[in-house]
Amino acid sequence: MGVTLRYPFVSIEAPPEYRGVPHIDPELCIGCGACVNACPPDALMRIDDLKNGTREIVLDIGRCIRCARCEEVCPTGAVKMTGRFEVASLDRRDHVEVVRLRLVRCEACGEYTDYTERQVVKALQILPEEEYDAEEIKAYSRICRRCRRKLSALGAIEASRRFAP
Amino acid sequence: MRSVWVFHLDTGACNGCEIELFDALTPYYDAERFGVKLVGSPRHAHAVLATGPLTRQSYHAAKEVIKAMPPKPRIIIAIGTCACSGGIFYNGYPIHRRPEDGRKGSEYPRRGGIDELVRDLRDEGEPVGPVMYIPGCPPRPEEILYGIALLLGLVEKRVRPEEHEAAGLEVGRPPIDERLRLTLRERLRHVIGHFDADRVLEDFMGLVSRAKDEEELHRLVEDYRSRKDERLGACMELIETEYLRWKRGGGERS
Amino acid sequence: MIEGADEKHVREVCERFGERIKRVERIAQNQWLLLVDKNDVREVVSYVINRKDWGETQLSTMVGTDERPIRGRFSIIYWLSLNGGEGDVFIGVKAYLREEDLSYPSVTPEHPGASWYEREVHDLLGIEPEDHPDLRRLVLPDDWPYGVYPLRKDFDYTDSPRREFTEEDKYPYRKPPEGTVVHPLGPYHVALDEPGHFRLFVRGEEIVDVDYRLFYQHRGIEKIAERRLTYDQVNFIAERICGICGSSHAVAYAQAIETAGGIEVPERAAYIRTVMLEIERLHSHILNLGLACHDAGFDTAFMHAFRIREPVMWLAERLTGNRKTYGMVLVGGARRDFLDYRKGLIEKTLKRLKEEFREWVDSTLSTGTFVKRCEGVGVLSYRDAKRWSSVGPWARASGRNIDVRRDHPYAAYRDLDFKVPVYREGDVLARCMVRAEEVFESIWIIEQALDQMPGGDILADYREIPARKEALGYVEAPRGEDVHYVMTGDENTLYRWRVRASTYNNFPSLPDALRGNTIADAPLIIASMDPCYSCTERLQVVDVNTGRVTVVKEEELVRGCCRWE
Amino acid sequence: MALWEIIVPVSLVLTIAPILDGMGRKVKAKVQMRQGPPILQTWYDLTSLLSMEPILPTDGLSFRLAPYVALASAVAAATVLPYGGLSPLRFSGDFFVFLYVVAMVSIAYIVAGFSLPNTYTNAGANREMMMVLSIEPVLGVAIGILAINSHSLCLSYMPLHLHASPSIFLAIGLLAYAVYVEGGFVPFDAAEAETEILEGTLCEYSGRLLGVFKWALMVKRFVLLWLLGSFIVLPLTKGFPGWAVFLLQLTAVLAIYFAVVTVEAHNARLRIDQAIRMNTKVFLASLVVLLIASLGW
Amino acid sequence: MSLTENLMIMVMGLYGASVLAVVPLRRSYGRALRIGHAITFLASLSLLAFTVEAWLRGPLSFSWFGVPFHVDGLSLILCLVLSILGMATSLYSPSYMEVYERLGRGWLYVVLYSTFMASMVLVVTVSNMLWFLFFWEAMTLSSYLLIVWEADEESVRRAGWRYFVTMHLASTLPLLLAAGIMYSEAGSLDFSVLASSHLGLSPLLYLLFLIGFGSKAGVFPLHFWLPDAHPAAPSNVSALLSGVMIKVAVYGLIRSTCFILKPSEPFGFAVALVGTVTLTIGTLYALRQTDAKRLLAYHSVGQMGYIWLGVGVGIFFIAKGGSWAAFGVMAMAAGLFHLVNHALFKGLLFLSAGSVLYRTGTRDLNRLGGLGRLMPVTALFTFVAAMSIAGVPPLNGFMSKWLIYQSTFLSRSGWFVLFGVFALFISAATLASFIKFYTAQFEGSRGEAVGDIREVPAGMLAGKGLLTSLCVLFGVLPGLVLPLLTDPGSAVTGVSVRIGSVWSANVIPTTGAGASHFNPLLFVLVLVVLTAAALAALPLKKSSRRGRIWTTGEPVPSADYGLRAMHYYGPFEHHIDWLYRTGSRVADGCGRTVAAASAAYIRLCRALSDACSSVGRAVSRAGAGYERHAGEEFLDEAIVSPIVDIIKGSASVLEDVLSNQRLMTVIALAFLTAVVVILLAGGV
Repeated sequence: MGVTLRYPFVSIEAPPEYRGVPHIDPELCIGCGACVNACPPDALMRIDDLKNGTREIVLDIGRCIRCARCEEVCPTGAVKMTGRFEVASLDRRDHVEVVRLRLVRCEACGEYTDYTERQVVKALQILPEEEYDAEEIKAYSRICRRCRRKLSALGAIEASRRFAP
Repeated sequence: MRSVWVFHLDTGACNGCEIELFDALTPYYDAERFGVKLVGSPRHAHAVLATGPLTRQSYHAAKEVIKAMPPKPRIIIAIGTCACSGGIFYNGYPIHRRPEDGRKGSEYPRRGGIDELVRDLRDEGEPVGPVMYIPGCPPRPEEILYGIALLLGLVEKRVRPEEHEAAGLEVGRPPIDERLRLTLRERLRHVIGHFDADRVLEDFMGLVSRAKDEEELHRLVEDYRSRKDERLGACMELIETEYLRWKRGGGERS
Repeated sequence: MIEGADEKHVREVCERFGERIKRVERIAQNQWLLLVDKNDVREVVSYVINRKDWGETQLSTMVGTDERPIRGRFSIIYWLSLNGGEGDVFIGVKAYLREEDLSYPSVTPEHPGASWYEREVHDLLGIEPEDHPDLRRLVLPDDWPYGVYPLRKDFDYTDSPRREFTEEDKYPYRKPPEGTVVHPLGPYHVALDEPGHFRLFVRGEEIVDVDYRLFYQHRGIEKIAERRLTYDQVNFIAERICGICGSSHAVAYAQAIETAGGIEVPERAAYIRTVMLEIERLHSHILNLGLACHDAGFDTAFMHAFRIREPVMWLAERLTGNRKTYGMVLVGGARRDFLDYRKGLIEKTLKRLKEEFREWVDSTLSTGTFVKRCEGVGVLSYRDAKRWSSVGPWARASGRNIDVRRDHPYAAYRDLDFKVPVYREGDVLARCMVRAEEVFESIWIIEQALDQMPGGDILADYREIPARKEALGYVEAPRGEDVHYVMTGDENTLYRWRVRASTYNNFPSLPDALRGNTIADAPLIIASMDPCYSCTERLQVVDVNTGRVTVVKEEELVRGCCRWE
Repeated sequence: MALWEIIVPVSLVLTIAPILDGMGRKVKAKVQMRQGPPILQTWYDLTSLLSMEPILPTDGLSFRLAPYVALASAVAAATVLPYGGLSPLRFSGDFFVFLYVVAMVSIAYIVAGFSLPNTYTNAGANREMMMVLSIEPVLGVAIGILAINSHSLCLSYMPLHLHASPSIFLAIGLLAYAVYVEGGFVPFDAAEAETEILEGTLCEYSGRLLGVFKWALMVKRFVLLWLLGSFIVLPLTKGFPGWAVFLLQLTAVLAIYFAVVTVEAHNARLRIDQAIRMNTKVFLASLVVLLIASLGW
Repeated sequence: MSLTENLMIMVMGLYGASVLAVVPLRRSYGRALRIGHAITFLASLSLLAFTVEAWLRGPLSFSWFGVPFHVDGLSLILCLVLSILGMATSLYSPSYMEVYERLGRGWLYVVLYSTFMASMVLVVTVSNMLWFLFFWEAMTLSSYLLIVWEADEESVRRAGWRYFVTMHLASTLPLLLAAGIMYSEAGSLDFSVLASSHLGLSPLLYLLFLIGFGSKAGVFPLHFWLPDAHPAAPSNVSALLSGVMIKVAVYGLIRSTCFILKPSEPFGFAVALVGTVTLTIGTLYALRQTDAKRLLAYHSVGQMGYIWLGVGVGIFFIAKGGSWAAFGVMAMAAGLFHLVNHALFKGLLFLSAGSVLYRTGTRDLNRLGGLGRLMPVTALFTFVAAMSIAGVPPLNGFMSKWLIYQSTFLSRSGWFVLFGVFALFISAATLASFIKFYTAQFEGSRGEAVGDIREVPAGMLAGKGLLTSLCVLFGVLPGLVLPLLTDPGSAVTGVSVRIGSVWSANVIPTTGAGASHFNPLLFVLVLVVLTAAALAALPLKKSSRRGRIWTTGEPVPSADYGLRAMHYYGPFEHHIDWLYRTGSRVADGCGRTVAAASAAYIRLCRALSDACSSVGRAVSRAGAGYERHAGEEFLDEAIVSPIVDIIKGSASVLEDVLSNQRLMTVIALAFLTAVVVILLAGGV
């Protein structure tokens, strides 16, 4: 009476509770990098290319310890632990998953900002519209930090001029 | 190849992979089916099963091991995330890294683990065979079996590099308000843990989209509570209350 | 009487030493910190540990800290505990050392169990215990340069300095005694699952003496954690101190923080932790029993042990999402709840396990050849067990009646009923018996815990953890007492984390058990200690000074997007 | 004596020994409730090893030659055994030649083990020698009783001329015990204990040399079992046609091996001193059997 | 005079010539040895010629100067052994004796060597009991002097003294008594007369012979002198002592109890029993030794046991007669075959131990190791010898053991089977011991006593090579010597045994019908072909990669890694510790007995010397400058001082030569004994 499983000659499924290999859903990922911050072994990376205006969220499942912290912190549910575990390979490149997102280009200076287009969309979704002026925020969201600071400074000067005759 | 005699090379692992390795040899998984045999001396081995992030103290001994193996085939099977890339320990001060690999870079695939030793050996002119990477922390015994079967050509490779261009701006919109969803999610994490919280929340959103009005939603929730687990039911009740409170509080004013 | 000495034992110590105890501080319900001059450390520590009428006194841990950024000095604390029904008391004896003069009288001559601790602070911090009989390198790799102390705050963690060495000056092993030769065991010996080098000095088959070099698995996580890991991430690295008893470490760490920060853990979470700890004990004990059989050449029992154990692994996988590193613990509670069907799974698995394991024990113990190999082999006397401060089944098989779960109850153990098996023979067989009985006790504990499990949250909501708070967290891991010491830092981050795994206290006593046996017994004796080198060689000490933001919560995200300058 | 009469049994033992080992592994796996390797696994292992280039720890000639000598000796031992009606190299007194040639496998093992400055190989060699030392008297008594009973020391003659008597059954029991110990089966595998001394002498062998050595040890086990099987089968099959006797011998060897493996699977390895003590006890008991035999029972 | 007789004269003449040739070479150590041994080599060669010639011609008797000689098969076996060992040691010694150059006296060594060899030849050929005893004593004396060659070592002197006293008390004395008894019954001491006078089977005579020859042969419990004495001597002498001298005792045993007396069943049994006990105890003691030569000496005891076992079984069945007579003949031949073989391989082993000693200066196995690379030829020769004594086919040791097993296992007697079982067991113990002997010296890492050394000189190799090749030859072609070996048995019983061809060795007449003869050559061919086939089919490339010794990862200095000789077989030795304890108790008892006896002996001698002191003192006045060394070997001096003085006085030429006091005393003792014997003879 043997108890040996037939695997791998038959395929088997991991139990539904299993924390398998994580996977980033490119449709849902907004590139916020929450998972990157949470990842203990630095299996997730956020690499910004400010020249070409892209952000790469890189997941190396060969470094992943499958703690599911990324899943726990992902605001959009883009990172999910799958039931997959058959990821052995002779080539480490097979273990890399890259999601490339577009960065917002500053409308003021034309440089790329450090957040993605999708982050802006998501932020606007969450924003309690009744408390803010949506249009103003939308406008501001497409301006980089430096320009924003500049704008604020300019605004302050403007205001001081107005109030200090 | 129908016979793989393996020598276990622990380069500083936490023991998790070792135990799963043992598991892979025991009745339920029985790697001996593929001719895998754990041997006591590297002289006998076709392959080493390397685990661990390659600490500096074990580096020298590990080198001795691989040099003691017959020159061919000298297969390296890297088991576990640590052996594949250094794992969570990858840049600690007692971890061996080749000087040029640095300790902070953002290269990918991520470097570290047994690979550092293999490259050192190859530089010394020692023949070293292919390296099979089996990630996991620790990998399940099935994962180990799969890796070995892959090495023996019994199964297909199931993984490939994935690269996605996330060009679209559609980020999806749940049936309930996104802000509410995030708040509920955080609350539920404290009640029932994130794993079940996500599922309960999903179930609830399903009910919301099915329900035409509040009464029907309440009925559906009651129905859910009667069918499901007590804890899940309690959560569902909590969500419903919060949802209704939020809704009545005018959350959906727009 | 010094203020704060509001407990019988602490009072007695204070009365005995009077003025020489400079300050007493009760840092937690059961933890007192006595500040003394560095020259009094040896006397106070040996007084407590050698008090015959205080039963199973124990050197639980010892911490050295580079407190220069805070107080401009180094500090050492010897943590002593009372066990075996004497009271739930931990006494810390603390002293400060100036950077100019880092020497102090070693405790080792009075209590050999302090040997490793002192070698370790010598290695990592450059603290000099005087009159220590053996100050060879313990922790750092052989190719680590002398005079570089990685745990000092001014050591940059990206450094990994080397020195060139030849085989001769690799490590100063002892010379074989007259008429003996070296039988090296490890680092890569099939009976050792993990690297560790034993130099058995043998006369043919007989072991005359033993020298060892361990810490092949020193991964130096303290610096990683200091720079790279955030406060909550430490839970996950704590779990990876050891693949077998990781959960114990995670719980001990979390409890230490909770004690320091005054965080109330929800009751349900305490029960969940308890159940997971016991499940971990189940798999660990069965695993060890199996490996002992394997080392004695009894493969069938080994296979069956693993077969019986496998459902426990499956159970863990279904409860937590992983077979080994459960990832169930966060500071303040647990990460997954026990739903009804999960409880059902536990009950079903345990029922089967109980039957099968009883059968296994019966058939294994009725195998004459196996019993022959275990009986009277590797005897560790009570005296040796005590003088090395041994813990866990290794100590209990030698007659030490200690168990943290009973002596210093934590999690839900206060509410649960269980026996602590103690044997006096001190041989391999006794250790097997202790483990076998503990398996049944664990099953019984889980059954009770499932019955009594209360409702409520599983994760506490907490805010700030005050800075500069010290506390101990302790767990009875499968191999014995795990003690974690924490000192909180500014802004909700750790300043110092000292992990003391159970094997750390057991290991130094191993030579005593090995001497006089044969090389055939050596693997079996080593296995019967159930050593966990990775635990021992763990992360030494983890300091978390600079943490990044833990979880990017939605508010923060909103802030990130919406808060203009 | 034609050449084929030697070549056939030689190739027979060379082929069957690894298969037998494979079967043993399968049986053991079944006892351990697992599927186990294919029956030909040992053959796969062997071919794989034989095709591998070794790595040598020494240039010493004794280390290099030992496996070949071991294999040749084991196979040579096979040539004096009876196979059905065929016994290729039969002559009077060949029992002792058999014994010594089988011992040569051990000698090769021991000399190779001592040829290196390595406590593992040395311990293996040391234990093997002590095992041989302690079992030899038992073997001697068994042979002595068989010789008293059959008035011969010729392997192919003795089984056919045994007279049933209590002592002869006991003698075959002793022979079985001796074969078991000599074969190095658990609990008497101290010399090749993997978890203790890394397979002893074999610890330093690799690739082809290891393959040859392992093969030799398997052949040695096989010829020992064949010897025992012959002493059980041949007396019962007097007058049977040669091929039938041969098949019965084969069956007997298989049956014995399965029994051996089952016993193996249910035991832990004895320490060498325990094994010596056990063998001595059996020897003392065997003296009683010898007494019975010399009284003519 | 026949050719045979001429050859015998030539042998004796050459031995005499060697003495004469070296006496003038007193100042030149090396030349004395070379010339002397060149002549002794020729003597040995002539002895071989004599052996062959005499064997072809059949038994013959002759007499010289009134000393009767009889040469038959039994004598020739010993002559054969003597000639072979003589040749080997003659080749070996000139180089080897360089070790002792500091002691000087090369010429004296040659004189003693020649005397020793010649006396042995004479012992085995003479056919008168009195002359037998005379030569016997000459053999003892010359061997004693050779043993104490390194007399400046306290241990050597002690061992030599022990040997000498034991021989006189336990060997010469019983034999003298036996001679006396026989003379009183038969009125003559001529062997032929004694044999035909049908002496009664007096148990006392058998007992005296058993003790007399047993103590010389070193059988238990009279073996205690041997492990001390053999290692004490120079290795080439050890080779002769172990290789031949103790065999002469076997010759004496067979000669006296089978030819002079009648073979007797109880006596045969006793011999076999003593043999079994001896082989067991001797070898188990040897197992524990870590001194190369001491180990070999204990094995001499053990292997002597084998010979006695074979001879004893032979005597038993020869006495039993009838259909068992042929069986007895073969059993005795088995014992004698082992005698020949033991001479070959034990001689070789002592020469090998000597070679190692020659190069490394030590015989402590714990301090040796790794010599195989440095002294490959010696290693090979030692390996052959070791395997041979361990009885590994196809070497000669196997053949004789094989015969001994057959003669015990096929005896249908529980006792003899038990003896055989012990022989089988001890064969394994011998193997164990010699694996230690070989591997501890030649394998593994270099021992602490091993420096940069090279192979020994060609002469030494030639001597060993001769023995090695014979070890192989007699193993593969036992038929070469078997006819000679069955001769003594046949002569006693009158039953001739068919040996078959020279190729085969079926010598035990068994009921196992249908089995063909054992053809060792064929079997060896099978083995060789199989090995060659394995090597050819699975060749080992010379270019195989080299790796370091596997130390499980952490480097260990190779000097500390690997067992030393003292670690071998620890658990087994521990297991049979009771035996060692009992054995040492017995040996202690014997030692005490000897001590007591020697005290008595000394008193006797002192009385004797007192009696002739007046004469002695008178003469001694003539000899000037004799210095007493009080406190050292006082007894010798007490006994012999008169005679010493005589020599001193009468032969002043020798005075400056024989400057060593102890040597003087010893030579004096020789005279004393000779005088006693001659007096007795005169009385007769």
